[in-house]
Amino acid sequence: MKKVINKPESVVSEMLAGMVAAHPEYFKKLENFNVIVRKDAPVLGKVALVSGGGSGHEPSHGGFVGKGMLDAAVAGEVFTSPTPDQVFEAIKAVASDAGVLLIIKNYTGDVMNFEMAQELAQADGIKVDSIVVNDDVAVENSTYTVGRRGIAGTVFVHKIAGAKAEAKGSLSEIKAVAEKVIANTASMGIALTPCIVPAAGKANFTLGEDEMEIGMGIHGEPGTHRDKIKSADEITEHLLTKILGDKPLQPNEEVAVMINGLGATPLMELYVVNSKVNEILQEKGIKVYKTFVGNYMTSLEMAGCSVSILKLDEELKSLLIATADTPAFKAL
Amino acid sequence: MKKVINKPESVVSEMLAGMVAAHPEYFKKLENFNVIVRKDAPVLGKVALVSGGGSGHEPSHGGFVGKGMLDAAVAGEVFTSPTPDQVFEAIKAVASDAGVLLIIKNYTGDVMNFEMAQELAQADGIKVDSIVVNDDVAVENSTYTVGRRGIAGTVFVHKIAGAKAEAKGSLSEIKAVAEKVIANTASMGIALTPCIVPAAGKANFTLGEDEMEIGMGIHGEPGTHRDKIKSADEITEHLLTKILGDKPLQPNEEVAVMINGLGATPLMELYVVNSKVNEILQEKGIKVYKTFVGNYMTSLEMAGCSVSILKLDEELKSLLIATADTPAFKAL
Amino acid sequence: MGLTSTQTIIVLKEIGKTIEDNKTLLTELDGAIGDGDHGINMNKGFAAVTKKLDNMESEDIGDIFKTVGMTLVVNVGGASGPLYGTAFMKAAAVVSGKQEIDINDFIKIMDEAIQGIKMRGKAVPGDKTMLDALEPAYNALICAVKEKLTTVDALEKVKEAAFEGAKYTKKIAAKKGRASYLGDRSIGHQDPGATSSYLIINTIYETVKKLKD
Amino acid sequence: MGLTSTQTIIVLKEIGKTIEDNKTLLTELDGAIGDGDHGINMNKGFAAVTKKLDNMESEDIGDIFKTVGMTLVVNVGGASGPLYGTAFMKAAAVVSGKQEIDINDFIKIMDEAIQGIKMRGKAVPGDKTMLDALEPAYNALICAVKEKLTTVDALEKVKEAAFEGAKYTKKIAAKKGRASYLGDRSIGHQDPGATSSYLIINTIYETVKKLKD
Ligand SMILES: Nc1ncnc2c1ncn2[C@@H]1O[C@H](COP(=O)(O)OP(=O)(O)O)[C@@H](O)[C@H]1O
Ligand SMILES: Nc1ncnc2c1ncn2[C@@H]1O[C@H](COP(=O)(O)OP(=O)(O)O)[C@@H](O)[C@H]1O
Ligand SMILES: [Mg+2]
Ligand SMILES: [Mg+2]
Ligand SMILES: [Mg+2]
Ligand SMILES: [Mg+2]
Repeated sequence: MKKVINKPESVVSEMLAGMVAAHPEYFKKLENFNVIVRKDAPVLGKVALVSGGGSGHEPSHGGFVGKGMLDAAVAGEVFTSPTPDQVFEAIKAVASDAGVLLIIKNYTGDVMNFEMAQELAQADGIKVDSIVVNDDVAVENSTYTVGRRGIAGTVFVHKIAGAKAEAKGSLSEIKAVAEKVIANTASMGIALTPCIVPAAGKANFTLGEDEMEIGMGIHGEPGTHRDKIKSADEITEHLLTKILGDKPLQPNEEVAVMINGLGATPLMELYVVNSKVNEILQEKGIKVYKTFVGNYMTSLEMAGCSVSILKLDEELKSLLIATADTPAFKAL
Repeated sequence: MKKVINKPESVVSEMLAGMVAAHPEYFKKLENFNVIVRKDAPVLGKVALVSGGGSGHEPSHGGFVGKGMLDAAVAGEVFTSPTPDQVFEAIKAVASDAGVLLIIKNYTGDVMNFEMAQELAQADGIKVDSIVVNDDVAVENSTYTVGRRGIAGTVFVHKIAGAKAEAKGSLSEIKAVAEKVIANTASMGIALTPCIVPAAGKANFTLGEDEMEIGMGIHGEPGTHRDKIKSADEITEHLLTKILGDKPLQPNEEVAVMINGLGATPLMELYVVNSKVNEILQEKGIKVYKTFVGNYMTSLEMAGCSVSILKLDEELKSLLIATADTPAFKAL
Repeated sequence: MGLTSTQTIIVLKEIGKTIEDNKTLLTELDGAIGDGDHGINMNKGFAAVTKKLDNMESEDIGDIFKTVGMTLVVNVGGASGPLYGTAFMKAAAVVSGKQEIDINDFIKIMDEAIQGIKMRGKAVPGDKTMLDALEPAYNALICAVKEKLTTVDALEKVKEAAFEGAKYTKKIAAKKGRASYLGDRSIGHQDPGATSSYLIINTIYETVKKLKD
Repeated sequence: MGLTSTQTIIVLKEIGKTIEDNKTLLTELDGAIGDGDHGINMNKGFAAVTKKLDNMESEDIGDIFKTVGMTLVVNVGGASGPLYGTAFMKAAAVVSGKQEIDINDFIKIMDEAIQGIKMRGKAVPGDKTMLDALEPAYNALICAVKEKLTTVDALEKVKEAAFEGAKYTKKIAAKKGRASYLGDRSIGHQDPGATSSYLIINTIYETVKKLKD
């Protein structure tokens, strides 16, 4: 395991210390809790957005705390969802009269821990609602299973719900638009290498020089299946076929595209992928309204990427490009 | 070599295609040249900034083309500086009545190719000046050698010179403030893994599981020396000792800090480094005015990071935080 | 059965030791079909529990269980934290005020624990979760008590059923938890949570056995 | 010596072949103390040169050299592009209009080429660059001509000197180019540019030798 760290036990707290030291103009850390809170929280009259999950997905989620996105981000241990007490503290720190919306990625752990926190907050008389993001089309959706994971598409939810909240939308309005984003978003990823959880000290799986994992999550787990490494064009075609198969698009419909790096894949390769994504969408007459390329939802130092497509309407378009000012996502 | 690419020969052009496809609101590509040009170039009355170098440093340099930073970025082959004709085309595309400033990183190849382009442009009657960035304190400065490399600190030059140009500063004023940034910037980096140039197909050097290279450049070359992997705190102390040894700082002086990732090192680790940088500077009574943490000047998929410190005065402070809108660097 | 608060604490601390000894095993099982942290999570939780249990001898078993549950919830995170935590907190209710518990209390405890896990996780047996160890163990307990076996013999049947249940998870595909993302790729691997549930039950058997002779 | 435009083109195309055959060698040398692309860069350049040279037989040698220089500058990039490019462009000046060149022209050519490289790169012999192969080669050429050796014998001395010069770069630390960043770590490695310079000169020798018998 080659990492620039001190001790695995302290990596999350040291990371958070480094984050607040770097971005005091955006947020502060709650003492004794691994919670990043918007500097000016609670913002009166504004619905507060709280997200989070295990650490190791940076800049998710702390990097998105700021004007126009999240009010608080809760950081669990690496790849382990935070505990209810931590989430509860985050809720209390940002809750305004307008209420709180929890943005949860669909993982059993995240859902259960955030749910327990929601119960605690409600028992405390705080107005809290929650939504669960499940954009990963690599996983079959079924009522008998826990269903799909939330991956990079979650950032679209943060951005758009955040803009709606900044515009003083009501809790139900924000939840509604967030649900719309979730319904309109599909993502899928691949990986070329595994990653190493510091506390574990070794990778979860090994890949041959010529192998890749398809249908990757963001927790260092194996994908849905394994294949020989393909060219960027073939990989991109495969991902888009699955994505568009799940969320079909008509000519002239407008979309937002996110090419997300899992951590160790250089921008150069992400842009190569985007060039193919763009070509395919153009062939289908689908209009790309906005594209995001970079490391938004990572999996430590995993090499790989995911593609997310969000189908847009006028409301989503205006919220997507609305002003946002956070360390990891800015829109002027 | 595990990369999401098609053919090594086409990776640069496909990357550039993906960049312009992703960010048409910011820039366009010059036909038949690997040059990214600000969408509204040439901007009348504004000095144009042209930078570039070999590819593989993304988001440098194309990602910084836009309002408040660069007017054009020239992309050579991976780690190979672009040819004079390419740089000349960039100059012609952005040259306004106010003139053009070339921001060159101090590498023999970059300096010579940009110089030749400058000669061509001047012969063409275009007002062109140039500056050479050499912030890497890992390399001894000596009149008998080519001197120090330009690494991540170059981004400070882009930002501050860009702000001065956007404010309609004159060519000589912009050159002066850029020189000031160069004089006030010191950087140094380490690497935990080598990287692979696509056309070469294999790494330049190998590192043991317990080894790191110290004094890294950004071209996959070995560092100034090799050592056993140290803790993040020890690494950070070493880098800061060298940096502050070269550019001593007094208590109450203000600085900008950049923790730059070389490509494969996750933000988590960069923030751990920043927490130590901040601690050390605080002990010395040095005030951190602004901190940047992320992949600004990369070396393909190399794992490692660099620390850059820029000593600030009032002028530099205001230019550093002035509005900028580019894909990879935004300031609201 | 007859376990006093002090003896209950001994059992719980033994469970902590077992989890610590099997940290790597559980983590590796989770690595194959999950995110490779189950051993780390559980050990973190039970290490905290063991600390908390010092000088609780005077408390009643309900309070002890509540403390265990809360401590797990607050320290573990992930999926197993809320699940085991809820299990202990729900179980606490049925033994609140008691300074000593017998095999019939243990039936109520297991029943409540399983209810809690089902309520929280919305899983059913066959989903390849801890329930696949716990539910057969509970059924074995019911029969054993019907057959009037001694506490130790009854617990032996219980841990055997848990062991079989955990082993059975190898044969099935996960429908809940992270392993479910792997679909059929999860077949052939034993579920880490079912394994930790077996380890806990086995430790209860072993420790009670020791305490009884 | 007496090389016609056609023969000069033959020599230049042979250089292209040599560079291609040694692409990996040059890249590996550059990998050790540079960024591992010298072979790639040079091959890119001379492949383009070889294309350009088709149907230039009718042109004079000055134009041929100018074309070679421009083609290298525009296709290679890096440090070696401007350096070799400038070398050929400067050399072009001293043979402009000539349809045939002799050994005395070759002296002027090498002199101008070296001046050009020094002007562009501001390096001196001993900096561990291509100059460490070229300058001794030039000196050997001067003596050989003084000693009135035949063209082929003179060129043999020239390539031997270039070979020794390239080998010598192993002993010294780089002061110019990327290798200089390594300081003393560059000692023990042969300079890629000095090596490509030797290969070029050796190919001139070999090819002229063939052409002469
Ligand atoms: N919905 C559920 N109901 C019951 N048990 C579950 C459920 N989801 C997961 N589990 C159990 O949790 C175990 C994984 O726990 P752990 O690895 O600690 O959490 P995480 O999956 O969040 O990393 C699985 O092996 C499984 O037995
Ligand atoms: N200032 C200089 N003067 C002469 N030759 C130089 C100079 N700098 C570098 N070189 C030569 O260039 C060679 C490296 O060329 P190349 O690898 O193609 O370019 P780059 O270093 O930009 O990747 C070195 O081996 C050296 O011989
Ligand atoms: Mg986990
Ligand atoms: Mg190069
Ligand atoms: Mg797990
Ligand atoms: Mg090189």
